[in-house]
Formats: sequence, C-alpha cells, structure tokens
Amino acid sequence: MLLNQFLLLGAVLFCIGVYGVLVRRNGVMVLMSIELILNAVNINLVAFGTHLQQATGQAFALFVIPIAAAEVAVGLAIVLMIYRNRRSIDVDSLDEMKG
Amino acid sequence: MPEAVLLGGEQTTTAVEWVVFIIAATTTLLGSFGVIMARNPVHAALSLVGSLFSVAVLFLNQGAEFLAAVQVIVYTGAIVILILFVLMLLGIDTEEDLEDEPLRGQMPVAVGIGVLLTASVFALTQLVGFDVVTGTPEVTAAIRDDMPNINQIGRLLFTDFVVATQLAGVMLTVAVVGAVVMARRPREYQPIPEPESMDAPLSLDPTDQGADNGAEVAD
Amino acid sequence: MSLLVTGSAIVAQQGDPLLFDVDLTAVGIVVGKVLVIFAFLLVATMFMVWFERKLISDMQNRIGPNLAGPFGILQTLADGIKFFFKEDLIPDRAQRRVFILAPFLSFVPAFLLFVVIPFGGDFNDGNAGVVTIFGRETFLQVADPPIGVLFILAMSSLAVYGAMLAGWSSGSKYPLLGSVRQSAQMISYEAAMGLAIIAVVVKTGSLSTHDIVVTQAGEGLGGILPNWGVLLTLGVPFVIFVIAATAELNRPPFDLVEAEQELVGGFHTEYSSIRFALFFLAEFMNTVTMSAIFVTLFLGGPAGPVLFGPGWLWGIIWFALKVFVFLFMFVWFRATLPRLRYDQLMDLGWKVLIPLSLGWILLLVALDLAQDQNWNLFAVGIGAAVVFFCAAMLLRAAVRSGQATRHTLEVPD
Amino acid sequence: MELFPSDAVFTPDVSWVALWPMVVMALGGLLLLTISSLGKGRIPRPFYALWAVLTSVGSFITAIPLWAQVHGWEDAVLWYDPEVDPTGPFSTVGGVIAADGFSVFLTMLIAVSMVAVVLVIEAYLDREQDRFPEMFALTMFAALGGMVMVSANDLIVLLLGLETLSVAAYVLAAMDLRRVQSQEAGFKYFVLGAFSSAFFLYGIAFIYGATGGTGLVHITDFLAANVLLGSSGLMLLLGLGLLIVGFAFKVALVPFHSWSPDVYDGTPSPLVTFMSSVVKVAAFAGMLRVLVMAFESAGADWRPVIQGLAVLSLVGGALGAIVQSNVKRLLAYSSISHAGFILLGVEAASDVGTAAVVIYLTAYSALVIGSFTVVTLVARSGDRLHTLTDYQGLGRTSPLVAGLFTFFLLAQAGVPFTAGFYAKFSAVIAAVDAGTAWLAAVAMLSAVIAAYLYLRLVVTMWFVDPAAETDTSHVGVPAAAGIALAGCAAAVLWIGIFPNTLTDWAERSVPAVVQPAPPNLVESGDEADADVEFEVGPDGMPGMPGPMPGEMDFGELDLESLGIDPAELEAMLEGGDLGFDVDVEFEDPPG
Repeated sequence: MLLNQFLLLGAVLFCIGVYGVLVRRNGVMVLMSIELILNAVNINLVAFGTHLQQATGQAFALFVIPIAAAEVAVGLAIVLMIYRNRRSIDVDSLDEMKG
Repeated sequence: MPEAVLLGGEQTTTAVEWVVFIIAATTTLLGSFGVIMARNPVHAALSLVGSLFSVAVLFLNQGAEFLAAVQVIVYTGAIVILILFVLMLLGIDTEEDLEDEPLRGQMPVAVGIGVLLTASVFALTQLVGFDVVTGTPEVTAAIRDDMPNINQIGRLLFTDFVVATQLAGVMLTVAVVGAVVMARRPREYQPIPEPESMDAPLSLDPTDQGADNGAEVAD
Repeated sequence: MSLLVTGSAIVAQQGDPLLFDVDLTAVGIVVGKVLVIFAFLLVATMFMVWFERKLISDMQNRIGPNLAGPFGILQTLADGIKFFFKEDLIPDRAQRRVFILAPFLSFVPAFLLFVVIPFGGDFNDGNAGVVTIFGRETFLQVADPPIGVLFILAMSSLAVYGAMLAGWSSGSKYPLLGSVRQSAQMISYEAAMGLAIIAVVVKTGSLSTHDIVVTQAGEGLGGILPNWGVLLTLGVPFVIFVIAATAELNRPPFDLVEAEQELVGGFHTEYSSIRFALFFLAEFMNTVTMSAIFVTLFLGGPAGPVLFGPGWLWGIIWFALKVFVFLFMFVWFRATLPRLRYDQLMDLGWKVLIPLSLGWILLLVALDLAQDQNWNLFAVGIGAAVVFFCAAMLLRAAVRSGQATRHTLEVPD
Repeated sequence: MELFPSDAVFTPDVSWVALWPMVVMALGGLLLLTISSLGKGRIPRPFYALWAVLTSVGSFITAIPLWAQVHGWEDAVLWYDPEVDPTGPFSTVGGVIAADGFSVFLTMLIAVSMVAVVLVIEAYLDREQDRFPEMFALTMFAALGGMVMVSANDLIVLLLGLETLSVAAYVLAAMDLRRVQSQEAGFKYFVLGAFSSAFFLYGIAFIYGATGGTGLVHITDFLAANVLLGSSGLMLLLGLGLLIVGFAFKVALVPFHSWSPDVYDGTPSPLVTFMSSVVKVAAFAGMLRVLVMAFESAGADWRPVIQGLAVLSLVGGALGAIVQSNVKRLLAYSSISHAGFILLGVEAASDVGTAAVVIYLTAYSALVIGSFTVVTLVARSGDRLHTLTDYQGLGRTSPLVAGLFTFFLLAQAGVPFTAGFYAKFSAVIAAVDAGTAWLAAVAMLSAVIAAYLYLRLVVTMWFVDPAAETDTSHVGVPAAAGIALAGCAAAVLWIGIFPNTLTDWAERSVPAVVQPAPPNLVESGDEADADVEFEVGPDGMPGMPGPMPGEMDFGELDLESLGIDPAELEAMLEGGDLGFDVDVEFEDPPG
C-alpha cells in the first residue's frame, strides 16, 4: 500500500491550494482553490484509512464532501450578491453625476 | 479462541497500483496548477474538474469505490457545474474582473505556514521513514474483505457516525437557507454606496489596490 | 462447533466471475465484449435516427426518408458521409481548444454509460445471467462494479459538460444562453433522477446493475407478475424517472436547450461538419443508452422466459425488445407533446418531481420496515399516505404563499 | 467461534436527555422556517422573535435535567426529583457527545446568550423595517452548531458543529443586503473561515493517522498508553499544530486576526453580538476540550505555542485598538485582547484554568453583547454611524445609552466589582497557579494599555463636544434591546459583586474523559426468546466491535433471527468454552 506518496501528494496539493487562495484575486478562483485544499485533506484521510485498515478514513472523507458543497453554495451566493450590488452602485453613481 | 479482529489485505504494493498512482497523481497536480495559473476562470474550472477526477481515480486505487463515485457525482456533477453556472450567468468568464484579495495582511504568515508544512511532511515521509507508526486500529471499523465497501460505510454512517450524519444534514440545510436568503433581494432595497472613509478592500478597478486594511491611524 | 450463520449481506466474492482469475483469455473476452457493445451502440444509434424520422413522418402522414436503401434505412449513413465532407468552421471568437474538446465530452460518457448495462444472459432458474465463453464463466456486460448505479449517475453528470462548454466556447450569444439553460436544467432534473434510482436501490438492496437485474428476475407477486423494478417500487419512481430522463436527454418536450424558435440551434449553433455530427450522434446514442438504463432498473433487463434454444440468446432478444419499446416512447413524445415553458420546466422539477420522489422513498422504506418488523402493513400504509398527503398540502401552501409575495422580490438577474 | 453473525449491526447507545437541548434548537429552527414559508407576509415579525426566544429558553430548560443528572438534583433550582441519582459525567451516541459539567454549562450559556442576541436582532430588524425572519432561523442553527461544539467528544462531530456554526455565520455577516460592505465582510469571513476549516481538517487527518481514531477519549487513551516516536510523533505534532492554527483563525488570535476588524466592521451590528459571544464560546470550548482534555499528555508541546499566541494577542489586541477611529474596529481589537486573557486559562491546562475559561467566557458574553447592543442602537437607521465622531457628546444627548456603554466599557477594562474584573482576576490566578507568572504579568500590563482605549471612548462620549457632522439626535432604546441591555448589565454586576455562585458552577464545569457506553445489538423481529447479558473481559469478546470491558445488557433478543440456535447456545453455556461470561435467561428454555 502506498502511504508516503499519498501524504506528499496531499501536502503539495494543499500548498497549491493555499497559494491559490492567497494569490488569486477573483472570488470564484479563491473558491476553487479552497476545493483543492479540501481534496488534499481527503487524499490524506483515505490514505491513512487504507494504511490503518479502517473504513473510518473513508467515512470521514465522506463528510468533507458535503462541507465543501455547503461552502461553495454559500460562497457563490455571496459573490453573486457582491457583483449585483456593485453593478447597481455603479449605475447609481452615474445618476448622481448627472444631477 | 480465534482472532476476532479482521486485519485483512496484505500490505504490499503492486505494479498496477504504482502505475495508476503515478498517472493519477501527475494529472491531479497538473490540474491543480491549471487552477491557480489559468487566466480564464472557465479554464481554471475545467482544470479543477481534471484534478478532482484524478483524485477520484486515486480513491479507486485505494479501494474506496463509493467515495470515488461520490467524488465524481458531487464535485464534477454539482459543485463545478454550479461554479461554471455562476461564471456564465455573471459574464465574468473572460478575465479577472471580480477582483478581490481578502488575505492581504496574512500573506507572509500563510506562506510561512505553507513552506513549514511541506517541509515537515517531506521530513515525515522521507527522512524519518514510516516504520514507527504505533496506531492500533479501532477494530470497530476495520475494513472487511467479506462485505462491499459501500455496506461498510453505510453501517458506519448509521452507527458510529450517526450524530455526524445528522449534523451534515443540518449544515446543508443552513447552506440552502443561506444561499436562498442571499440570492434574493426585496424590490425596495436600494444598495447603500460605500462611504469614502471606510476601508474598501474590494474594488472593480483592477489597478486600484484599495486602502491598506491593517491598522488605521485615528484622526 | 460454530454458532456463526452468515447473513445475507456477506458475499464471498462479488462481481463478474471472469475477473476472479485474470489471464490472456479473460482480457480477450473483455476486449471482445467492448467491441460488441461499440458496434451495437453505433448500429442502434443509426437505426434510432432513421427510426425517429420514419416514425414521425408516419405519424404526420409524410413518407420520410425513402431513397437510400430499402425504406431509406441507409439515410443516416448517407448523412454521416455528407457531414464528413462539409467544411469545418471554427468561429473567430471561439475558445479554440474548448470548442474542439466539447463534442468529445458529450460523446464519450454516452459510450461509457453502456459499460455497466447487462445486455444478455439467461436469468432463469437462478442462473444469474452467467454464460460460458471459451470455457470461462462471465456476465454479458462489460463491467459489473459494485457501484454500477453510482457510475451511471456519475457519467450522466459528466455528460453535461459537453453541451455546456460547447455553448460557452462558441463565443456567441445564443449558444451561451443554451448552455446556461442546459446546466440549470441538468442540475434540477438530476436530483429527481437520482432519487428515483434510489427507490430501486432500496428495494433491490444493491448498487450493482447485475444484482439489480438478478433480483428482478426472481419470482414476483403471486408467481404471475414479474418482479420488475417498476412493480417493486409501486410505479411512481418509474414515471419520475421517465420524465427526468427525458429532461436530462433534452428531448421534447424538454428540449429548451435547443429550442429553435428562441435560441436558433442552442448550444450547437456554431458547430458544423463532423463536430456537429458528433453532437448529433451523442444525442441519439444517449437516447439509446438511457432506454437501456430504464430497462435495467425498472423492466428486469435481459430477464425473460426462454421459449426455445439457448438461454443467453433470449436474454439479448428480450433486452432489445424492451429497449425498442422505450425508443418508440421517446419518438412518440416528440411527435405529440408541445414544448414546456422554462418556468414550467423548473417548477415541474423542483416543486413536483423532487418532493414526490423523496416522499415516495420514505413511503417505500416505511412499508419495508413494516414488513420487516411484522407491523400491520395496511395501517402503516394508511398512516404513510396521511403523512404524504399532509406534506403535499404543506408544500402547496408554501408554494402559494411564496407566489403571493413574489411581487415584493426583484427577479434575479 | 463467534456468537454473533458477522453482519450483525451494533447501534450506539443513545441517551436522549443529553441531546434534548440540541434537538429543541434544531426543531425550533426548522419549524420557524416552515411557519415563515407558510405565513409569508401574514405573520408579524415579532412572532418569529418570540419563537426564537422561546426555543432558546426551551433549550435552556432541557439542559437543566442534564446538569442534574451530571451533578445531582440539589443544583436544579426548578424542581427536585430524588428518584434520579446523579450519574456523573457520561457520554452518549457511541461516545461522540459528552455530557459533563463543561458541556452542560456552556450549552446553557449559549442558550441564554441566544435570548439576548435574538432580542437585539429584533430591535434592529424593527428599526430597519426588514421583514425576513430567516435571520432568526440561521442564528438558531448556528447556536445548534455551537452547542454541538461544546459537547463534541469526537473530532468529526466537532468539525461538523464548527461548520454548521460557520456556514450560518458567513451568511449572517453578509446579511445586510443593501450594503456591499456587508457582503464583503461576509466574503472575507467566508474565505478566512473556509481556510481555517481546511487547516483544521488537515490537522484532524494527521491526528487520525497518528492515533488511529478521531474520538477524543480514544486519543487520550492512546497517548496515555503509547509513546509516539519518529514519524508518528511528528505526525501528531503536525496535526496538533494545524489544529491550533485552525482554532487561532476562528477565534482571531494574533497573528491570525487581521480578518476580525474588517468583518466586525462590515457585519450588521446586532449580529456582531452573536459572532463575538456564541461563536467565541463554542470555538474556545472546542479548543479547550481538544487541547486540555485529549492532548493533556502532550502539554509540553502545545503549551509554549499557546503562551506565545496569548502574549501576541494580549499586546497586539491592546495596541491595535489604540489607533482605531471606528468603534466597531476598536471593539474588535479589544476582543482580540480578551481572547488573549482566555488563552491564559487554556494554557494553564488545569482545572483552575478551565474554571477561569468558563468564568471568562460567561462574563465576556454578557459584556460584549451589552457593548454591541449599544453600538447597534447608536448606529441609527441604516447601521452606518460607527466612528468616534459619532459618539462625541453622546453623554449629553442620550445619557442612558451612554451611561450603560460606559458601564460595559469600564467592566471590560476590569474595574473592580464588575464581571470584567473578576474574569481577568481568575485568568491571572490560573496562570500564576500553572507556574507562568510572567504571562500573568504581561496580561496585567496589557490590561493597563487596554484601559486607556476604553477610557478614551468614555471621554469621547462625555467630555468632547459633538462635531458639526455628528448626528446629535436622541438614541432611543426599544423595549427588546432594553431587556437585553438590562439583562447584560445585571449579569455583569451580579458576577462582579457575588462571584461565588459562578465560581461554584465553573469549578464543576470541567470536561471529563468518559469511556463510551457499549453499543446495542439491532435485532430484527419481535419475538424475543432470551434475555441476554454479557460480562465482557478486558479483551472484549469475539464478534463484538472493539475491546469494551464491562457489563452490557443486550435486553431481549430474538435468537432465531440473529442466526443463533438456542439449543446450541445452551450447550455452549454448559460447556463453558465461550471465553467470556454470559448470562442468558431463556423465556422458553430449549429442549
């Protein structure tokens, strides 16, 4: 069973995700980077579960997936809201300039 | 008295496992680089699909069939589709026009953490070796050879993890309610413009870096 | 001395007996099976294209294709050759790489889906569909993973990408609108489809398509009726699945993605030549595959009586006949039903199908539990029906209340 | 030879009394959503506020029998039932939910805080003419997540409680749909929260890899029985470090704090009361249970880290607050400084320290809810007036509000005979008791610095003339907010003047390591033909999951349906070759 290799892959993926969260300036991209981090965690959990010969690792990973889904849903809703509000603010400020 | 604990499965690595691992790990990393490098958000989302799909293959490689299927169904079938949907709906799919940098102040700290982390995992796996794990498995959840993977996980979800399962339901309810609340807006609501004096970390103008959001000097 | 009695959930070894011992013969057999289904799918698709045109023209008192070959049966082939020699256009504003990739993304999942479908074998008298080829026992299906049903869901969720990316990468308005409609529609109906499938899984107790067929091949109610999924689940999930699958396939009356009057050609407006042919083929291939899934989940797959001759052949015959019924149904839908409006489509998905399928699963589980615990089935049924009714009324009231106050909300843009 | 078929299902033992507070909260939230979906626009909003208050009170009341079961009925003030003996701390549902003094007391604290928070939200919604009741439902679900966190005895459950709390909190922060600043605060909170959850998760993954389990009791036992060397030890440390980083982000400790002023600033003011009370209580409770209980034996490894974080937070919070011109940002920094004080109790890793944490969290909740209620009121319609300028001359225009704010600020500064003083005192004592007197000295020094900023705000209110742009209209106190303010003020005074009651409770509010109860065996069929009771030796028994010594009563079983032949069992019992003691009473003796 491979373990070290999975752990290293997880660590690299985690760092790539962290880099993405820090560097990307687009809100949706930040969300995607968070997905990468959570997947790094899942890789670790499944690898440990297989190493320890437990189904617990997989069950735990199964809980990480809904967490990711919930976070994406809420995050996208907030992004949508920011975008909408900003656009109407731009329109409003144009109106002010006219008057 | 016979052994009650089933610690099945020999701990050897087959050539097939190696080959699958190397291919899937490479595509995972390539995809994740695509996510953080791509200029175009839709391309990034596609790279994400590739990366997540490869992770599903890695799960298969580890014998986690159910998890692999769920990974594909939830991530590629729902999460990334949702992301693409929002990108297309807002029309922000061509360049980075939803600017944001929520973590400006934390950058050095977090980069430090990242470096430290990779270094320690590297040390963990390469320098110290993995012969000294003393973890005794909780036999409650030992992987059994005589039962399909999905049955074992199902049993765990409704016995040992029953509280967690219920809580995941509550959490998803909260997410649904939250997303609905956010996504609708009463007709009479007019957005209040941001005051000049306030800190504006997000801006539409790509050249505008915004005020520094650290300590603000009074008066 | 042993007290241990192995329970039903324990199985010694699962899946295709062919794979217990992998050697060159086994590999050869698998490759052979892949080639067979590849050929079958292509032929079935070509037949379906012809069949649809011919049947619709019959229904509309026209003649339809009649020149290429007998009854115009080679018309599809002629069309294919024509497409192949057309000029291949890529719009200037298109995202080139994605534009080229998209047709394959919709074509490949359609093939992969068929991999888990049992298409033959004798399921009578506890035979469990095992056939012997070159001295090796095997199933007449390419792969029987223990998560076959989830594989179906996963592949059908991948199929969205083709159309979605095609529309986006075209760099043009109508295809983009088509894509956005497509993704919303797919997400909405996939939930209902998944829940309908879960009803079957609950009753048959397995996620493997082969095991599902084996269960359905068993003796049904009173020894007269078949033990098919459609009867096991009391009918409703079947209807939900038919509706959801039609929407998932973007076939009429749910073909809003390519509604000609509103969106020109929808997501494939900008496609031409062989790329367009791929989309066209994928669409019909998906129809065939989806019919095969219907048959597998609800109509007992290849299970059926053997009248004479070899059993495995009758499996294939029954399977083909059952698939044909559904192909006919899809064409019939197209010929008779008018297209839905977009809000009707969404309302049907979210406010009718998803709650109904969810409630139906609860009902089935309640009845199962009652049977298991020796409760009075009749009382439990009545109780479940009352709960079902109350929940439906609550939902209706909430929807009404939401509609009444909708004018205070801004329509999302 | 195994007694049970290998597909027998063992279900965890469920003690509902420990779950009722959470169940009430969850049901209340769900029913509120149902009612609001049915009666949209027809039911006045105060009804929903009342509903939320009643649910919180109900949750509190259901926690009383639990406290009584843990500590004895003489403490339950409402009724007395000598029939029930106190069982002491216990855990339920397979040991993932702990019921000990710590969890019960903090559950009650969350319920009480919820009452005040809901009242403030109601006052705010009334002023802003907002009709939507979902804000109440979301706070209730978040409080549920908090309750789960304070009683979680398993890292997975802790994580899911945290996520329930956090997801709701992200939405709440972005809830002011008119101000894009609020959504930006929400997004910032979301990104940081998701980021910290990811660290947290990664930490859990390593701890799971090192110890082979996620249950806190399992970890405690494992660390007591094994010495981790080499990569296992490194893995454990790595996991622990990542967990601490995750917690530090959540409770905003320096240097993981910089989100907190921005988020406090952008979030609708009444919801800051929630974020700074319930969220902090839950996060600190989780941190304390994980570090002090599960990783007690690794104290030498994590205590220096916590000490460092404490020093940085104490000093950084106080210094950062001095230069702020926005009252919400100022209070955000001050709460960072408070978090440093709470760390003093965590760092002590002792019962005294735990009691200090409980006392501090109680006092801090009252103080911070009171303070932010005043901020909500002063912000006027639109929730926009938060600068120091807006507070100039408040003492003259609205003496009542200014007076209460002064009281809460002085209490936060630690003036004697207030809750703030007593809380800081307990934290310092705990640090000295744990042998880290230098830390106590740093804490007192930072308290002096922090006192300056509170005084600066007080002076602004009473002794500075309002500037030209200051809104000098009178700040009214709506009834709902008035009740919350009065409650908080009373609590602050009461804790300050009669600290003994709280100390008494807090000293009994310590987390306990409790082995999970044995699971039940699911039987299919209703015809029981034997009453089976096992006495299991130290190695467990064949066919049963895990070594679970002790007696377990499987109650009445239908042997046939379990695949056990009664006659064969009888023969085995007589033969005595089962390897463990079993006591079977046959209803219908075989043979």
